Parts: sequence; C-alpha cells; structure tokens
Amino acid sequence: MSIWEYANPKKFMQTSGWLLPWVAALSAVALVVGLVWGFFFTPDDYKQGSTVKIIYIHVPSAMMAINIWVMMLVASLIWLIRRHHVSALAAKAAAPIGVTMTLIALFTGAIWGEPMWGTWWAWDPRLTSFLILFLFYLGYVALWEAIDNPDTAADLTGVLCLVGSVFALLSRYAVNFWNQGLHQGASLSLDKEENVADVFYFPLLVCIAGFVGLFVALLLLRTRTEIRLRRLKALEARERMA
Amino acid sequence: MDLSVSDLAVARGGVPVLEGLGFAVAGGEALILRGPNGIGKTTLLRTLAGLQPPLAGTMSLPAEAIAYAAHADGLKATLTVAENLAFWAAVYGTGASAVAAAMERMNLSQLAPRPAMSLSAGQKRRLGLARLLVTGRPVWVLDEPTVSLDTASVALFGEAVRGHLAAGGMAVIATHIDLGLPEARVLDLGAFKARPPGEGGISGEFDRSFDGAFA
Amino acid sequence: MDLSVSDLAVARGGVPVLEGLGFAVAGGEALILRGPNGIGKTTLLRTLAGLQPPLAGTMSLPAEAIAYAAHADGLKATLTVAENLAFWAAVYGTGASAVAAAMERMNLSQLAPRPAMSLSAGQKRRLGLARLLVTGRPVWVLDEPTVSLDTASVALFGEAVRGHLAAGGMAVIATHIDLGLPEARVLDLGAFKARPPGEGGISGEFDRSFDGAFA
Amino acid sequence: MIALVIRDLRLAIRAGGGFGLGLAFFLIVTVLVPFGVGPEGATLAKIAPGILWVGALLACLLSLDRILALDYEDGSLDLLATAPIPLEGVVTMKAAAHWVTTGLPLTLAAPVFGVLLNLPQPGFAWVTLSLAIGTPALSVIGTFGAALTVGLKRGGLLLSLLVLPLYVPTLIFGAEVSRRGAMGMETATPLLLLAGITAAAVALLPFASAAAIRVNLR
Amino acid sequence: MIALVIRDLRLAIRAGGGFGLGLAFFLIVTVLVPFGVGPEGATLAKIAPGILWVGALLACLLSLDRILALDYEDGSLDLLATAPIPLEGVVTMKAAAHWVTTGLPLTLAAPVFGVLLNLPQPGFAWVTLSLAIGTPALSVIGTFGAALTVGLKRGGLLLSLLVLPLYVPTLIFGAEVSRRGAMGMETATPLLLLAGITAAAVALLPFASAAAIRVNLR
Ligand code: HEM
Ligand SMILES: Nc1ncnc2c1ncn2[C@@H]1O[C@H](COP(=O)(O)OP(=O)(O)OP(=O)(O)O)[C@@H](O)[C@H]1O
Ligand SMILES: Nc1ncnc2c1ncn2[C@@H]1O[C@H](COP(=O)(O)OP(=O)(O)OP(=O)(O)O)[C@@H](O)[C@H]1O
Ligand SMILES: [Mg+2]
Ligand SMILES: [Mg+2]
Repeated sequence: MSIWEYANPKKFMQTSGWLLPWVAALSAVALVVGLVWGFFFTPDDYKQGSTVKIIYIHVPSAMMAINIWVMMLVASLIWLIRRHHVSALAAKAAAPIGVTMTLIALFTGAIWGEPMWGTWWAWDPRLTSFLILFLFYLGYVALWEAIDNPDTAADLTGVLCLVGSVFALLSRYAVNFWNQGLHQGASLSLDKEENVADVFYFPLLVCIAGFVGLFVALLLLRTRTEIRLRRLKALEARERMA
Repeated sequence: MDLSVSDLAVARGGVPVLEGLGFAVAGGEALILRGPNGIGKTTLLRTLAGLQPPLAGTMSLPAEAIAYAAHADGLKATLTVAENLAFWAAVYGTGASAVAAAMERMNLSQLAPRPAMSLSAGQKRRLGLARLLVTGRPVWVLDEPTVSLDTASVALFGEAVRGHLAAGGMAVIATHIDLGLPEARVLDLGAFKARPPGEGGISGEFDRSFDGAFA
Repeated sequence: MDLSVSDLAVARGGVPVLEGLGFAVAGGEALILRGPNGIGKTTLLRTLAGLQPPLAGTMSLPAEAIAYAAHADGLKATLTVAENLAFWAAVYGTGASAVAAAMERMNLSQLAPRPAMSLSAGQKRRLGLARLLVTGRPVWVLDEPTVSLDTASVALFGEAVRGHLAAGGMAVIATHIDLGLPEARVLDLGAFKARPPGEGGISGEFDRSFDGAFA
Repeated sequence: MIALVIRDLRLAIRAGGGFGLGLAFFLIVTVLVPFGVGPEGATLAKIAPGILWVGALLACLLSLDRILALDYEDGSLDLLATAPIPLEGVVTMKAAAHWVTTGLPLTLAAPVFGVLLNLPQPGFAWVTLSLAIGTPALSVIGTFGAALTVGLKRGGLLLSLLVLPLYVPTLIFGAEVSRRGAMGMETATPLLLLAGITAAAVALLPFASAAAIRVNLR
Repeated sequence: MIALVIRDLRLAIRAGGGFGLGLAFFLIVTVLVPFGVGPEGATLAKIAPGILWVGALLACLLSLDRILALDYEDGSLDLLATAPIPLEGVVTMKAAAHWVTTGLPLTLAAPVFGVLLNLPQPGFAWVTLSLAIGTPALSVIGTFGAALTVGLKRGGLLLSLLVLPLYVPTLIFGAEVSRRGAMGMETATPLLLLAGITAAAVALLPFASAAAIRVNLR
C-alpha cells in the first residue's frame, strides 16, 4: 500500500479522526511531565539561577517554529506536484501554529534575555534570522487570507513557500555574515554539549516530545477543520446552484 | 483547421456553470453564443482563450490561434489611438500596415493622435475591436463586443467580422443584442447549464475527491 | 417640480461638445437621449448630475434631486449584494425596507449573500440599477443602463422605470438600444452638436477672454 | 455618515487584513534599518525615536491611496458626491476610517517595536503619546493629498511626493517629543505644538480636501 | 518584446514623471531621516550608507504595484497572456522597464543624496557601485511579489509585506559593501555575494513570476 493512500481524503478523515485523541493525550502527558519535572525537580543553574527554566518552553517552541516551516515546504511541494488537496490544506493549517510557536519563542527569548543580557533584544544572528522567519510566516498567512479562491490561494502560497524558503536560507547566511565582524559575545546561547547538564537535558527532551505531539494534534485538528470548512463552502455554492 | 469542442465543462470560482458542451466551427464560420445573464458565457470564452483550464472535456485548437477581446479593452489611457494599436501590432508581429488598415476599417483614422482617455465609451470600444484586426489570428473570441456602440458602429463591426470570415477566419461571439450577422449559427447555452451534482451534474476536483469522505 | 434646461452648452476636456440644448421633463415623464458615439451624451448627463459645471445655460433642478448611474456601478467587490445596497440606503437615509424592495424588484434576492465580485456582468448591472431604487430621488439620470443585460432583465428595467414614473418620478436615459419604453420622448442630440467657434459656436471661457488678444 | 466609516472598516477587514498590513510595514521598516545601519546597540538607541516616527509616517503614507482611489475607480466617489451628505463630511469620515485602520494600530505597536531598536526606557511612553497625538494629523493631511491626486492613474508616488513636505512639521515636533522624552528632557513645548497642528489640520483641511475632490470629478 | 519595454517607458513618462517620482521619494526619505534623527554630523555619517540603501529599497518598493496592477485592471495582462510571447519574457521585460525607471535613477542620484547625509568621502563610489549591482535584484524580486498579488484589490501593502523579507539578503550585502567601503575596509566578499544574488534572481525568478501570473488570471 502506497503512502499516498493516506492522502486520500476519505482515508485521511478516518485515520486522523481515530488518531487525534491519542496524539492529543500523549502530548498532554509529555508536556505535563516534562514541564513539572523541569520546573520543580531540577536544581537552579549556578550561573543563571531559576531563569534557566524558561529553556523548557523556549527551546522546544523555537525548534518547532523552524521545523513547521520545513513541513509546510514539503506539503506545498506535494500540492504543487501531485495536487493533493489534503496537503495544501495541511500547509494552510500549519502556518498559524508556526506563527504561534515563533511568537512564543520570541517572547520567552526576550523574557530570558532581560536578566541574562540586560536587554530584551539584540541583533544577534540567530535572533535576527528568527525574526525574518516570523516575517515569512506573516506574509504566508496574509496571502492565504487575501485570496478567495482556495485553489488559487494554494498555488500562490505554494510558490511563495518555495521561493521564500530559498530566501530564508540566504538570509540566515547573510545575517551571520553581517554580524560577524561586530560580535560582542552577546550570543550567550548555550551550546548543548558544553552547558546543558543531564539534569536539564532529559526533562528538555520530554518537553520537546510534548511540543511535537502538540503540533501533530493541532495540525490534525486544524486540517480537519479546514477540510470541513472548504466542504461547507462547496455545499453552500451547490445550494445556490440548485 | 477547425475549432471543435466536445463534452466541455467550465467552472467559475470553483463552481461548475456549464457542462456537456460540444460544438464545431469551421473556417469561414461564426458562432453566436446566447443565454441569459449569468449562464456562463464569459466563463466559456475565457476557457476557450486558454485563460483558465476546463473542468472536463477537450478543445481542438491551441490557445495560440485565438484572439480574445472582453469588456476590458487593454487600452492605455495615456497612449494615443495609433500608439495603442502599434504596440499590439509589435507584440503580434504584424507591423505598421496592419495598424493603418485596422484604423481605416474601424473608422478611427481621424482619432489617431488622440490619447485613449479622451475617447467616448463607444470610441474606446471601436479601438478595442481594431486591436483584433492587428492580431492577425484566425479565431476571434469576443465577449459582448458591441456594448456601447451606436448603430453605425455595429454595422462597421458586422462588416469587419464578415471580412474576417471571408478570409477563412472563425469567430465565437457572446452577445445579447442582434449583430446583423444572419449567416452565423446561434448556440443557446441555456441547454448546457450545469446540473447540481446530486442530479448527475459534474463537480469540481475537490468535491469529487471528497464526496463520501463525510459519511 | 420639473427638470428644464435651456440653452445649455457642455464641454469635455475643455472642448465644447453640445450647445443650444433645451428641453423640459415633467413629473411622470421620461426622456431618451440618442445620438451617435461621441456626440456628448455622457458629458451632458454628468453635467445634469452636477458633476461638472455647464459651459453656458441654465438648469432648473438642483443636483440634490438627481440619482446618477453610469458605467461604473460603485460596487464594492468584497461586500455582498445586500451590504452594497444597505450602504447606499444608509447614505440616502432610506432604510432596510427599501433595500429589500429593491432586491425584490431587480430579481436579486437570491444573490443577496453573494459578494459582488462573484457576479456576472449582467448581474452586476442589475445591482447597479437596484441602487437607484434605494436612493429615493425623483430624477434618474442614466447612462446606457442596459449594457450587458439580457432581454428578461431589460424588461425588468423597463418595469422599474415605469414604476418610478408612475410614482411621479422623472428619468433621462442615454441609450443606443431599444428600452421598450414607447411612451418616452426621444431627443436626438445630433442637432445640438457644438459648431466650431468660427461658425458661431460657443467657446470656453479662456477662448472667449483671449479672443482678440492675438491681433 | 457613520455608515461610511462602518463600510470602510468592513472593507479593510474583508480585504484580508487591512488592519494588520500597515502594522506589518511598520515592523518591516524598523527591522530593515538595523540591517542597513548595523547592529550596534548604542547607535540604534540614539536613532530609535526618529526611526520609529519615520517608520510610522511611511506606513501611513503607503496606505493613503486606499483612502479615495478605490472609490474613484469604481464610481463610488461620483455617487457619494451626488449623495445627500456633504463632501466635507465624507472626507472626514474617510480620514477617520484611515486613522482607525492605520494610525491607531501603529500607536499601539510602537512600544513593542521600540524594543527592537533598543529604545531607551523613558522613551516608550513619549513615543506612544506623541504618535497618539500626531497620527490623526497624518491621516487628515494624507486624505488631502489623496483628494488632490484622485483622478490620476496610479498616483501613488506623486501622492507621496505631495504629502511628505506637508508631513514635515508633524514629524519634526513628534520626533522631538520622542527624542527629548527618551533623553529625559522637557517635552511640553513640542507636545503643545504637535497638538496644535493636529487640531488645526482636523478642523480645516477637510474643506480643502472636499474642494479638491469636486475639481477632480469635474 | 522590446516593444513592451518601450511601451512601459513611454507610459512612465506620459504618466507625468514616472522617472522622477521614485527619485523624489528617495530624496524625501533621505531628507526626513535627519528631521527624525537629529542633525549631528557624526551620527549621520555613521548611518548614511545604511539609510541610503534603505531609502533606495523603499523607493523601489513603493513603485512595485505599477509593474503589473495597471495592466491587470485594464485587461492588458489577459491579452498579453494570450499573445505570442512567453509570459516569462513579458515578466522579464516588465522588470527591466521597472529598473530603468526606478533602479537606474536611484543609483545615479545616490551620491548626490549622500552629501545630504554627510556620507564619508570614500563611500560615494561604493554606494553607487553596490546600488548598480543590487537594484536589478530588487526589481526582479519585486516583480515576483507583484505577480503574486496581482489579482488582489489594492494589494499594495500585502505586496510590501511579501517582498520585504525577500529583500533582506540583498539589503544586507548591499549595505555591507557601502558601509565597508565608506570605512575604507575590504569589500570584495559582500560584493561578490551581492552579484551572485542578482544573477540568480534574474535567471530564476521570472519562471516563478510567470507561474504566479498564470494562476492569478485563471
Ligand atoms: C528573543 C530572543 C531569542 C530568540 C528569538 C531565540 C531564538 C532561538 C532559536 C531560533 C533557537 C534555535 C532552536 C533550534 O535550532 O533548535 C534557540 C535555542 C536556544 N536559545 Fe534562544 N532565543 C532568544 C533568546 C535566548 C536567550 C536570552 C537565551 C539564554 C540566555 C537563549 C537560550 C537558548 C538555548 C539554550 C537554546 C538551545 C540551543 C540549542 O539547542 O542549540 N535564547 N533560541
Ligand atoms: N465564486 C462564485 N461562486 C458561485 N458562483 C459564481 C462565482 N463566481 C461566479 N459565479 C457565477 O457563475 C456564473 C457565470 O458567470 P459568467 O460571468 O460566465 O456569466 P455570463 O454568461 O457572462 O453572464 P453575463 O451575460 O451577465 O455577462 C454566474 O451566474 C455567476 O454568478
Ligand atoms: N480632451 C478632449 N479633447 C477633445 N475631445 C474630447 C476630449 N475628451 C473627450 N472628447 C470628445 O468629447 C466627445 C463627447 O464624449 P462623450 O463621452 O460625452 O460621448 P457619448 O455621447 O457619451 O459617446 P458614447 O455613446 O460613445 O458613450 C467625444 O467625441 C470625445 O471624443
Ligand atoms: Mg459576461
Ligand atoms: Mg457615453
């Protein structure tokens, strides 16, 4: 059985309906365990004090924000090449989740930066390229919103996602280049191998798993909603034809 | 080289409007499309012109054979009548003599140095029709070409179409009024109105793949 | 309250196009303006509606009595049919019942929840005409109102005009085609074409004040 | 006349984020400046109040051609000019709708964007206050510019050219309030002047705008 | 296809200064910044190369909706799409016309405006060079944005939102060349990267733009 079977709408609605509660429950468990473990059962960092605990939200959300864009790119490609409606709608459904994750990462980063760097924001390459990613998300969502015909919107946002990904990579590189000569050591970003001890590491892994689960659950839910929404529109149009 | 269409279905905004269309137009023939407002004439003509894909069915002619003219004439307000035509002549590679001939034919020679924005509604329309003459393409696909034209200009237009047909061209024309082309065949689109999917009508790709997904 | 016009001259782009116009329309009467393309119908109607000043002559009615409708319908593509009409009803202070009645009259009730951009050319035109009904103004000044309408809709329009006249209203309508209003008076504008100033025609203010300045 | 404001707001929302887009442009200007100027915090802190004002002004500017051009193209303006409400009222309502969709969100967002530009702490309140007082003037002046250029095909750039010199006094006093505020200096005088400009513009310019529209429709 | 460029240039001239307006906007941005930021020479000298690039970019941006929207509205785009020239060619020619009317004048004027911003002496040549190399990319990328939004009523602001993140790499490298040049540092690497971006954009983006237009006309 080919994997495209699952892109069959009927199959997708069945499978996702069955899968959704399980994924949601699993991610809830992982999130609760990870966050409680991280917040209450790990020691304070000797350098950063209790602020280090923001890592349990910041790092998973930042990772998700980037990976959701990659997932949207794949879904857009599938739509553009194989014209599977489910994947177009999945890309549409993922975007707002990505925006939210980006915002969470930005806010937690800013809140963390205040005590650590003495500033809410610095034009560090990593932060900067993240901000650019946020702009790409905004443009993508705005384009979906602005176009009425769903197929047209899917095509155009697909092309945007493709071109945007190339430019996002370019920007990532450009930003590194731009801020190299002036590096003031502002980027305290801890490197995993060096700074994060095992006590922090394992609950972090659980939290990341929780965020992945949360994303999958939200994605299934939202894709199902988008499919139904579109179906509703089609039925309304049919109604008017009759 | 004929224009023939079989079992064509066209949609607008994702909603099927016409289905089961079949007709053929041979060289030297004109086909007049009739039907009430909203039946789908504009949609059909845009599909023929290759501006949108058909929902189903086949068309025999490539879009490259077709010259399309609709409500929007594609005129640049600040260019003169002559410059507007010269531009399209350059795009279609027909050259200056075609421009002069088209202006002559559509009674525009007097207006040649006037910018398009100072023309009246009917004069603009005449200019839009003159553009067809400079394309040099064999199949004219026209959407309500005589809107705003007075009787003399309608006759002028009839002449132009007849000349085009005599040279072996074809024309498909949607209109609500009489064009003075008694030799043309008339196709009433009323019979091809798309039925609701429940009654066996065609449906869009999305609908087709999702029917039955909500049991 | 009559609409009467005497010795009117109108200009477009600074060039006089019509002169010596005089006519009167009483309550319950319609006047149909005819004339070849470019004679100056649109210019005259815009002048009556108060959108541009006349070159000379007088008009008896203030622009406040007039509802004007031209090629551009003033529709917002993203608003629905009902919302478009409701807006104009609010501007003219006529209220929701007028909207419902106008939609009924122009056979738009079915299309009420559709955004204007998804309408066909003729459906848009019907909506533009429905706007006239919600203005509640006594004098309709219409520029080619039946463009793109099919026969049934032209009849619908004729009914609406007749209803308006029966209620004591007036109408001045420029058109090239037959509206099915045999009771209306027809004025051919051909006779009022502005003569060149050399032959006694009227000229613009600038020309008048500068004539003789270059001796 | 309230119907006009409601319609304009509804159109802004339907058009897919009429509210969000001015804001997005503002964000983008504040993001671009560091790319051009370089990332050092001290330089940015120094120019932050001025750049915020210039950014807000440009975001306003870019949305000006929405105010009247669409209504002109589809004939609504002809119809509004012959409708039973004074054209001065129409113009004022249009400016009000523009302010709600552009000036207001810009004002609310400015402090957030100040963070990106490393705006010094005391500056936040002053930037917000000066924008709240100054943006209505930007909308009214912009409406006047839109009225002057309404007949022209794609007069966007011409519009900017006409409007920008008119914006200069507002910009000078607005940026001055912000800069002095950010440095902890006295701000009463420029603030009063800014308020004066806004009051005068709101009271008088609609007459000029209405006159310009009448001429343009002719 | 040359006919298309000629027509677009002629339209730009007829429209009353299509050439001048981008320039005027650029001038006004460079004038506004000192008003906002304050007049000290040292600060200005420091930010001058960056502001010149940001100003040029915004001037470009503002004129993007001219590229395709007018042709869409009056039906020319429908007709061009059915004409015997490939849509990729149409798009490239449109971008070329945009560059001639906007990018080229901006490049030529930048040194003059540099004086207003107190640009350090060695910077003049580098700003000009970097703009000459970078502005074609701005036109091509902008045409892509215009193609995406061509069907939308007054998509101007959405267009800016879509295009600006795409402009970031060009801006960074362009401003970097100018800034390093102004400070007398080595500029070869960013210059090469800038040229690379331009070359790639000119070669590849027209295909994406043509695809977007086809979808939009459908
Ligand atoms: C607004 C400010 C900030 C933003 C936008 C931001 C963004 C990011 C991003 C994009 C990542 C990469 C995630 C990945 O690649 O998997 C990340 C990881 C991380 N950030 Fe932040 N960050 C911010 C502030 C901070 C601050 C203030 C700290 C702590 C001092 C911090 C500590 C970390 C750590 C420890 C990681 C994990 C590193 C890794 O796994 O490689 N961040 N952040
Ligand atoms: N998004 C949409 N949803 C539903 N129906 C739509 C949509 N867009 C267009 N339609 C309908 O499609 C039909 C076909 O429109 P089309 O413009 O082809 O008609 P037409 O025959 O050219 O009419 P006219 O004579 O008035 O120009 C119309 O009834 C129109 O209302
Ligand atoms: N700037 C100008 N210079 C010279 N003549 C002009 C100018 N602008 C318009 N005209 C002419 O004025 C005349 C009146 O135009 P108007 O639109 O009123 O005609 P109309 O009777 O409505 O024609 P139609 O039936 O085609 O709509 C036309 O002949 C037009 O060419
Ligand atoms: Mg039609
Ligand atoms: Mg006319």
